[in-house]
Amino acid sequence: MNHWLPLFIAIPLGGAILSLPLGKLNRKLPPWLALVVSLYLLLTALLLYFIKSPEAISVYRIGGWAAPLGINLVLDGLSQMLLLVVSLIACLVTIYSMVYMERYTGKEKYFTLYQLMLVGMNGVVLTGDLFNLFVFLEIAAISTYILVAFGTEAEELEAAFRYLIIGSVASLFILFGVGLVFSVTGTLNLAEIASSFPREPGNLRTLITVLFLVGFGMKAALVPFHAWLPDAHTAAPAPVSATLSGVLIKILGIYCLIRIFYNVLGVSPQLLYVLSLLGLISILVGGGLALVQWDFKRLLAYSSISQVGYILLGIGLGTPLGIGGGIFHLVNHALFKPLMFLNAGAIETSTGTRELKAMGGLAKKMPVTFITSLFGSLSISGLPPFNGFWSKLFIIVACVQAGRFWAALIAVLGSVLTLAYFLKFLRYAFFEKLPPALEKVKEAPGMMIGVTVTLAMLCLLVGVFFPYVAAAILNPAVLVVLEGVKP
Amino acid sequence: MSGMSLVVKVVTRVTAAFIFIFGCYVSLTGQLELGGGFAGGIIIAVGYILYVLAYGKSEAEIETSKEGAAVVMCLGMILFLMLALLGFIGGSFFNNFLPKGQAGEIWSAGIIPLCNLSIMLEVGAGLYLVFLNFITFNVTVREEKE
Amino acid sequence: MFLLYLLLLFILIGALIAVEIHNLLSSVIAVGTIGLGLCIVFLLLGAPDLAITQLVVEILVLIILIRATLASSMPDTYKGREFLAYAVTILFILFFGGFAFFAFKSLPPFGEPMLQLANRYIYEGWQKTGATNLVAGIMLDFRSLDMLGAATVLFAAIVGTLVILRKKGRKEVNERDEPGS
Amino acid sequence: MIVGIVIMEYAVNLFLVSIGYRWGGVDPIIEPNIYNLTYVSPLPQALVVCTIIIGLATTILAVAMAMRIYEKYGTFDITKIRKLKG
Repeated sequence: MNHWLPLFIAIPLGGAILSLPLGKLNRKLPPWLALVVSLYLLLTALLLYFIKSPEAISVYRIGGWAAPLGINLVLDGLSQMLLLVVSLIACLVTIYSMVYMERYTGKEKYFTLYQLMLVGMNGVVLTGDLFNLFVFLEIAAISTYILVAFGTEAEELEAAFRYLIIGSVASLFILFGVGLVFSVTGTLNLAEIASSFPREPGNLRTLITVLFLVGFGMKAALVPFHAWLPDAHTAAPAPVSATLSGVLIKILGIYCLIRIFYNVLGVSPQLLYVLSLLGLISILVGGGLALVQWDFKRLLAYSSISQVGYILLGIGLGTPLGIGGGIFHLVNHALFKPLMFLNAGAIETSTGTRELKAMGGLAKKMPVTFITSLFGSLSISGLPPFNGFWSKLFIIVACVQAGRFWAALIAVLGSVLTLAYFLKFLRYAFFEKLPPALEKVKEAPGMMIGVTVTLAMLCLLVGVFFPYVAAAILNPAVLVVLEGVKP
Repeated sequence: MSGMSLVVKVVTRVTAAFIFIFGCYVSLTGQLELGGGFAGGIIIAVGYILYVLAYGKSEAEIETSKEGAAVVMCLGMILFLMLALLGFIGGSFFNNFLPKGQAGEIWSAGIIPLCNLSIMLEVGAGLYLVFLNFITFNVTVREEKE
Repeated sequence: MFLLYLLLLFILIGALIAVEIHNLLSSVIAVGTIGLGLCIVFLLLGAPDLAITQLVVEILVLIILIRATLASSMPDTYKGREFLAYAVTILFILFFGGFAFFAFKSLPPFGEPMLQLANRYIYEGWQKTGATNLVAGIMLDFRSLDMLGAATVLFAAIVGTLVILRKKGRKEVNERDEPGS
Repeated sequence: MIVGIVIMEYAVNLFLVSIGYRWGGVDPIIEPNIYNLTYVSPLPQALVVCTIIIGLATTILAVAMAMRIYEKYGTFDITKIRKLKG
């Protein structure tokens, strides 16, 4: 069972490389190859839950070398949960892009890059080595820059270029931090750093903390560093923005923050305070800016910033309930935000526009998309019985328990903002009067509909069967994070 | 694009061979002395670039060499991955499954020379491919402007 | 040691020129001097492996950069940055530098690194891998996953240039079977 | 026309800054390996080879994007530049 771990990296990499020559032979092959790869990943990620207790930590030694000499792959509750989420979203998005990407040239290259992105994310989640984490982070980041620019129109190129600049600056911050950590501890293995890194506060520790915070904050698009995200999300093809918002910024940003601060360097109360403060600012700014957008992909992008703020707020509280809520919100956001982006892609495919003002009355023309959008919006706004309700409830209750009433108040306010801008989205897109230009609009193709319906059902099911999900998937992950908060 | 003057061509003919040999040498003796697949691959790519710049190539030739370079690049990458997977079958991912040999000889260090070889193929062909793309892209831009 | 500081100064001046100069081509050439200076610094620090990699990478980057610069035929227009931006930049550098200066005091001093892991590599490495070049042994045997990762990054970037320099990004409307734009 | 060039130049400047910064960022990793009694520590060198390669990858990608942007803004209508707002 341990032997499955490197395959999470090797299989998508093999798929990515094979896609190029196969695409030359037959243009139909690469999508199916990508589908097989992502189905395999999903199945193994699910099977891991049945053959291994999620609390147990399994370690795989690359090349048979023991920890400080070689690189380890480590699987614990948190990484297991994220593997499942990543594979699920990747599988659904692959099915969706088989239809959606018809409008672009160079389809096989798209699938190559998509699988390279998967390699990067799986590697980041699995690795137990600081420098290796950086390398995988770069794989994921570089393939994302290209995917954002996939249409090679001026707008997309500019967004991708901005993303590239900000992303490489962030990478340099992280690399600088990695170098500092290495020169202090003399090792790169995460577990060894955790035991030998000096616990007492000092200038060096502060510097390293700030470097990692800024670097991963840029990758996660927290508010002072969020400038790239709306452009990139708007410009990218819909499946890419779904992955970008659903899993990528969380893996590259939030997961790395959690892993490095909670499990390796150790957290201090000041750091927790800063994290939750950043979360609050993100909630407010993201929500407020989303309210004034008329381009619906851009609206969704700002909404992403706001929801990432919730995750960070929950994690920054440092209490079991808060961390549970934060991580649960991470999973939920990985379900409903891709749903919304894929719906947006479906609408864009059918109507050919992204302007909210130019559409309306689509509820009759695209009934399935309307229902799934309704599900997604209600879920993201935190209405029962959908999954978003539980996680937001947890975060707010945890705020109150921790005695931060103003934080709870802002969280509630953010929730209201979320509801407001999604009502705006629903109203202008689906109700109102049908503009004459859109008389001939048809429902999106069947495969795209199937994917969105699946995601919407998942949102509902996770909300209804919440206790089982929490027991099976969430608790082991929360336990891992809580390790770091213990004094 | 056309080639350069006769002097450049003659000098290139002599030096390009040396560059190729040096690139192969650097990558294949990576386990003994300095160098390795990356450096060797880039040296080989630079050698090809020099050759192309000196002699010039027609559009059609560029297209065919693009195809070839892409295939070689994928081949190198697959070889690297296959080495890792062979080690995986023999025990663990990237297991050094070949005999280690006497340190200091050409055939020593197990899979390291093979890894270097595959990286050399990937990097050399890939960067040559990138260069060819830059050339052809420039041509199209100029045509659009005129 | 003196030579090292001289070279570092040289690199610093090169970097300043590269950022501040108006002509794009000169700027690219200044980048080249930085890279070559860095190559010699690596050599002085006892890292010939790095030096050779840096050298060839620098040559390739220069070829590509000059290619791009010549192709885009950029005039020398330069819009000066505003004073405020300069002030903020300098303040930030001063603040960050001062902070880093104090932080670096608690690092192990230059030339006396933490050696327990390095010694294990040095004493056991070549026997276990059979490679006399320790760097190659570490790159491709102990930490081969890093190397696979780096090769993959390069692979991604190469595919990326192919994607970005495609002649046409989207298909025409009549090439698709779906309705819409 | 001028606006497009300024954007391009701005971008390339930033990009050069990022190159310049990268070497600064790499240097601390190399520091620990000087003047060891017998050998320098080989581990940081192995890491820096990886970072050099990653830097090369980022650079070629950035150049490709910059050229494409230049092509778009050099030949297309200038009033459409800066479509994206922060």
